[in-house]
Amino acid sequence: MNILSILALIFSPAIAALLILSPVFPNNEIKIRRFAKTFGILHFIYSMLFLLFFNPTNFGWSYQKELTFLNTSWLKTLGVTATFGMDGISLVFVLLTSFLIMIALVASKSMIRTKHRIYYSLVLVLETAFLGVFCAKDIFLFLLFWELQLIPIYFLVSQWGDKTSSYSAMKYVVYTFVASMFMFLGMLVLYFYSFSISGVLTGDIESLSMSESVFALWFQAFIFFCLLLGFAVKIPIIPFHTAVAKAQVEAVTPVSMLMAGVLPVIGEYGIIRFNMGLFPEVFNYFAPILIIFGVVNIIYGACLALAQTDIKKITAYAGFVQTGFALIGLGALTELGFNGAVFQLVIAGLIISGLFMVTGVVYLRTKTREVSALGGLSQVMPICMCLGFIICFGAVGVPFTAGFIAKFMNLSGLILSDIEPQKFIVSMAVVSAIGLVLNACYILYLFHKTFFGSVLSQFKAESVQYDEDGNEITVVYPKRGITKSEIIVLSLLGIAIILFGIFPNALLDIFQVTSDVILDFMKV
Amino acid sequence: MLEVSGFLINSSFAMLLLPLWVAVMIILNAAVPFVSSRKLTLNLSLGVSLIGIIFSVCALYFCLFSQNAAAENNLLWLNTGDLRVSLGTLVDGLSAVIMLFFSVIFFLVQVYSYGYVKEEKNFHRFFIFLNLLNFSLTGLILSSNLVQTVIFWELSGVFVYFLINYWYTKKSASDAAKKTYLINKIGDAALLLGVIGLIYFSVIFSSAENMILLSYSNLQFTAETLYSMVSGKTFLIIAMLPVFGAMTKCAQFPFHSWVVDATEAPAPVNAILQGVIPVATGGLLLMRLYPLFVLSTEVLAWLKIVGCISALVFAYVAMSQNNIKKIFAYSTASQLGLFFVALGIGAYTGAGYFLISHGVLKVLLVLTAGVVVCSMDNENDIKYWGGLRQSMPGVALIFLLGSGALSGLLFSGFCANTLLLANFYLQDNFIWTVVILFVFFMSAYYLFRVYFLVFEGEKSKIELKKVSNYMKCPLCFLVVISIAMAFCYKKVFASLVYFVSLEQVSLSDGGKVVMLFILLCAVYITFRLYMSPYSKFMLIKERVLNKENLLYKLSYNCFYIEEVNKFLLDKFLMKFCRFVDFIDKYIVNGVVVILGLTTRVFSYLVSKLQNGNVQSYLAYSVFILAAIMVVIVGIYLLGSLVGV
Amino acid sequence: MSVIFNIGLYHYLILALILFCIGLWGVIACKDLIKVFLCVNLMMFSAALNYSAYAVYVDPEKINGVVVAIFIIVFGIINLVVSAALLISVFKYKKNLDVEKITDIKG
Amino acid sequence: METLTTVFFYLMSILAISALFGMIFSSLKKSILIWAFILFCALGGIYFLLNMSFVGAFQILVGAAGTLCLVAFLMFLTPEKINRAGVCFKARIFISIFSILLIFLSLLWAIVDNYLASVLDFIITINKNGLLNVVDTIGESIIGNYAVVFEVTAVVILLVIVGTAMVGVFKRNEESR
Repeated sequence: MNILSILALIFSPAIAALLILSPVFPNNEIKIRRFAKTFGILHFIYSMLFLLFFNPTNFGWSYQKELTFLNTSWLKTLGVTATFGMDGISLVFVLLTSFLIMIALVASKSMIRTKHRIYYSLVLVLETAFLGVFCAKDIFLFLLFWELQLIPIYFLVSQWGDKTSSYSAMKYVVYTFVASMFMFLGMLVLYFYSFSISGVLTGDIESLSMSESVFALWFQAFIFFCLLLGFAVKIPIIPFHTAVAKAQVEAVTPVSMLMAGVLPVIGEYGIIRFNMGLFPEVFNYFAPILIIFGVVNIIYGACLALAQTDIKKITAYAGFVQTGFALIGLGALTELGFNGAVFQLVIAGLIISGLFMVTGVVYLRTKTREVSALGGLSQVMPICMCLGFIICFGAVGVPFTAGFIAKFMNLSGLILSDIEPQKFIVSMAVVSAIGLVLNACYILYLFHKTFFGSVLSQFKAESVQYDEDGNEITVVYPKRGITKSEIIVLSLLGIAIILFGIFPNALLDIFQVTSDVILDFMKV
Repeated sequence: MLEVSGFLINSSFAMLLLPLWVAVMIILNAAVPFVSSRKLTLNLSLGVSLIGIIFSVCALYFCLFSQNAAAENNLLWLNTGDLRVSLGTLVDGLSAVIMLFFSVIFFLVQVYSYGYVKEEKNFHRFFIFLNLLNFSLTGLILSSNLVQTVIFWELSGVFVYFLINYWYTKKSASDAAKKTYLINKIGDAALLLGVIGLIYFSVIFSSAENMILLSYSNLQFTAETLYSMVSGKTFLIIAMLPVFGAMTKCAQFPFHSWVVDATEAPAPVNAILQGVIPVATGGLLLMRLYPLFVLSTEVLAWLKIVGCISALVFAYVAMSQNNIKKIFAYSTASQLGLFFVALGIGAYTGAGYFLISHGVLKVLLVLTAGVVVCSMDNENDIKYWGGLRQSMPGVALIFLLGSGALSGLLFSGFCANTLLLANFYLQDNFIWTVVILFVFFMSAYYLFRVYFLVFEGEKSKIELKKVSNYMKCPLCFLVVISIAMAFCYKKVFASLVYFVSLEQVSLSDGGKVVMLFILLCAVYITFRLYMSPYSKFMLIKERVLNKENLLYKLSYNCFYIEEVNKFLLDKFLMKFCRFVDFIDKYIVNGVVVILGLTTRVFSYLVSKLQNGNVQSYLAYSVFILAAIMVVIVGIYLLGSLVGV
Repeated sequence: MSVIFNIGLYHYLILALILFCIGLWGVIACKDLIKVFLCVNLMMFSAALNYSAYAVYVDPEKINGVVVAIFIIVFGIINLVVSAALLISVFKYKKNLDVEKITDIKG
Repeated sequence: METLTTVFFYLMSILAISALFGMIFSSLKKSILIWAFILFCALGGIYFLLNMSFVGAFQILVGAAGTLCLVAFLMFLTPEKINRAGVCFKARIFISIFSILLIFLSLLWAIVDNYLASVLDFIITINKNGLLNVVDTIGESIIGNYAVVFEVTAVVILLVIVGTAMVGVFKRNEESR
């Protein structure tokens, strides 16, 4: 058990990144790529070990460990400690992050052509930031890792994306940063106010959650909304989505996979950990707002996706729809809905990054994202289509893919909710069922426009040519217009989606006890 | 025998998973490039269907002679929160009958398919998806609770989508597949909502571990409990949502267009879509949930209205179509409308018999049409056909028997039609009786119209292709099945599929004679119109069957429903989506952009203050200092004024 | 009248305040850099006066006003000396000492 | 003595405030003279009045003599004939006059309203408890009886003079800009 150090889990990617950046490391792109890929796989295996030794009936924090400096805690005078730990929900998300980073590193092979050294180290630093958020037990530690994400994301989006991506990267970072300032404000107010009541300066989440009930209700609501704003931009909840959508569309494929796969999870993790864990009373009061946000995400996102002609944009909006279902589950405040939300988040991460991978593969070959310029690709890249269809039907929510279970759980969790009036809940359920149909509409529209119909003349060539920096390079793709690494990525995602669709309890059992604890706390 | 069948039924999970295993086997078979054998694929699939037939015969035997009429096996699958979903099998009379029908038809369709796609490049894919469809439909037929029904219901939709999409390079085929899936998705969503509603009451009702209201085995109890527990409106909604699901799968009035468009699919798929899918999905669900519907007169009325509209409208539309596949598609919608009406009127057993009989005969007709179309080099328009009886007498005979049976003159179709008529007639429903007779008349008209146009008259100039025997043999078997069905109504069917509170009735001989007379009238009129140049009929033909005639135009263009749908989709939904997109681009995003611009303008103004003169900077700071001072003094003075 | 004629702490404070404000105004308004620095000096001296007055009137034992006043005066002079050096180099570079014309730090 | 003190105080005050004219004069020479003699002498007088004769003397010496010498040097080193105009009048000047008046008034109000006195009392009470012996503590602990203070000051001044000389004498490297 001693080999399972949570500090090693979190910080080893950063150390690997430093190693890649250090002058000792050979400046050879193949070596860098192989090193990063191997590291990603080893890291995933290591995090699987954490699952292996995890006791799912333990309702507290597991693997808890404090990082100390010179034998004192991090900011001792401020009561801020660098303590990491995992409960069931964190563990699930850590596994998801590790898996998606591994996938993204494998997928980078065909997508990334320049500046390998910096690219791979930035992705690994990003992994540290993600993992830190999930494992932080202290609000300021959480905030530190939360803001740390912005730096790699800014460079990843701006340096390897489209022509206008530096603008959208800037927009994303500024937008997110402004929102997280509100979050910071909320956290500071919480921190000092709890100090004024309990007399102990502490940033520890558990001790903060104990002192909340003495706050005035309006005061709790103020902090609640400050925090919610910060999380809403990350998820994103609909009125705050523009910058996120643009950045996801214009980033290079592995980066958009990570952004669409992990960032919503981080946002909703924040809602679970802080809004639910710290303000149960207020959350009970404002849960309908969350449901409304979820439904708006579903319907509005689906309508937006239907109106788009850019395949990557459709995919980005599809992500909003998926997270909308998770929001509904969270707002329902039932055990079923909560479990469904966590399940949906994990699955949405897999599905949306899969969809981004498919569109990315298509975009790489065809150099266009307009649906009107695509068509009949099924004959040029049949394997991509086959694997894409698994993911596509996962997104639609076909039974025996995980998408169905998640949506089913969320909807039935919503119906079971105790929120009054009953009519509101029922109408929300009906509207989100309509959203299910619209969801199927745009995803099938995307796939039909891209893959079916007669093949366009420019795609008929045996090997697909494409240029980069003005140089004409002919790349003969070994088999059916898709490389081996891309097949691996897509099939891993597909396998995961089907696996959790057939054995949902394999995933649910990890965090059910934790969610019970959180919901019990909500009822107090 | 009973023990053997009992053992088989208890191992029905294996039955469920067998097609899945075969699908995997076929994938492996197809993946090995040089060894892969088409015969092996066929034999595997046929073997599965054969086992299915044996299983269902045993189940039938079991249900007929065993003491406890139902056998249930359950396996807890999803267990979270208040939700306990189990997958399982329930073998009772209804599922045994439909399972037998399904496996026999599926066996024959697979034989036919082998002949149909023998030469295709993607042969294996076709059989993979056929087996997967087999899996999903088996799961659906044997499902023991509503959640399982939802799961396999949606799954069957997916595999149907892939089967219609078999020729995916053809745009019309892939569009039809998309349309089919999306329209069925509406029904899926409705059914899902209904089931979720039931889950709610299930949780409210019992704190026990199992979801008691969802299980089929105690549906009678569920219906009564629910009826006593909830208000009439809620009960209506919960009962209505599955009806919507069934309406999409059975191609009823607003949701019919998929079955018409799906005629782009290969003929065996078409046969499955029109013959098997409505029986195994929509029809089965309606008959399963009948205890729920019986309690609410509104639901029954709704069934009647929807069925009546569909039956009349689509029979009328089918009368003027020229595409043979479309005629059968509209015919399917119309006949299933009759099934809906029959359920609405309370003829439970008769409706079930009618449904299955229609399934068999429709498969027969569609497959026969497939043979003809294949031999005519994929020409669908019956205008270009004619006089095929000379070149393929056997097929012509089968088609004649099939259309005679479907219109109600022969075999199982006769039995089914008399059963329906008896229920209508004996319940003193004069208007309904007239309506149903009118529908019978129209069906006879359009079926024999096809026969006369295709097989009689002048011989067409199109050169005929040879059709493989794999495609012809199943047709004979289907005729035999139809004949056999006519004899086993009372002994087998009526004792297995019945509803306790509804008594079974049969038509008197006089009624039968009236019905036959009307049908023969229809055949005579058709014969006169299309076969003999009798002057008066020709006059009518010129008057009525004129392209300019409004009645004809309505019929030919299917009452312009498709156009209205298109208008709604293009003008309403897409406009709405574009409007949302506009809002998103210019208002939601605009606010963000404006905020950014404001910051820029402000920073520009502030940077103007930065004029490089040190004294100006000092002046600003002094000004700010003064402002702070004034504020402090103001606060102090205010405090002293208030008296703190 | 006795308030006006009995010289006390407040008189010194007000005098220092007036001098401070004059200095402030001079710093902002003078065009010549030499005068600007003289005005800065004046502000410092007024502060010294303020401090000395407090020292004398409030707590002469504890707060040793003399030392602080001398400190301030000395540093004021140092300020002046340094600024003189800077002014000379600025003059060498710019060829004038008009504040309005030295705008190198313009944003 | 009361009246004598009063008269002396007001005399010195008027002298000091009249240094305002020093700024307005366009001629640097005149303003410097007024500044050095009137202002610093007046200030020195006030220090005498406060019984701090040493500081007063120091002020007069340093202020009047030192400043005069420095400014005279400056005048010679920066021979600018034209446009030594005293004060410029621009919008910012009026704003700053307004601000300064506000500051003046509010501080005056603070002094007259005993607001400062109450703050002062507070400081004194703290001071008596030995919490805030700022100058004492610093002086005693670091320098000890202020003896070294003057040494330090002297060294600092020396350094400054040397630095000033270096800045003034060495030519600025024009290419570096």
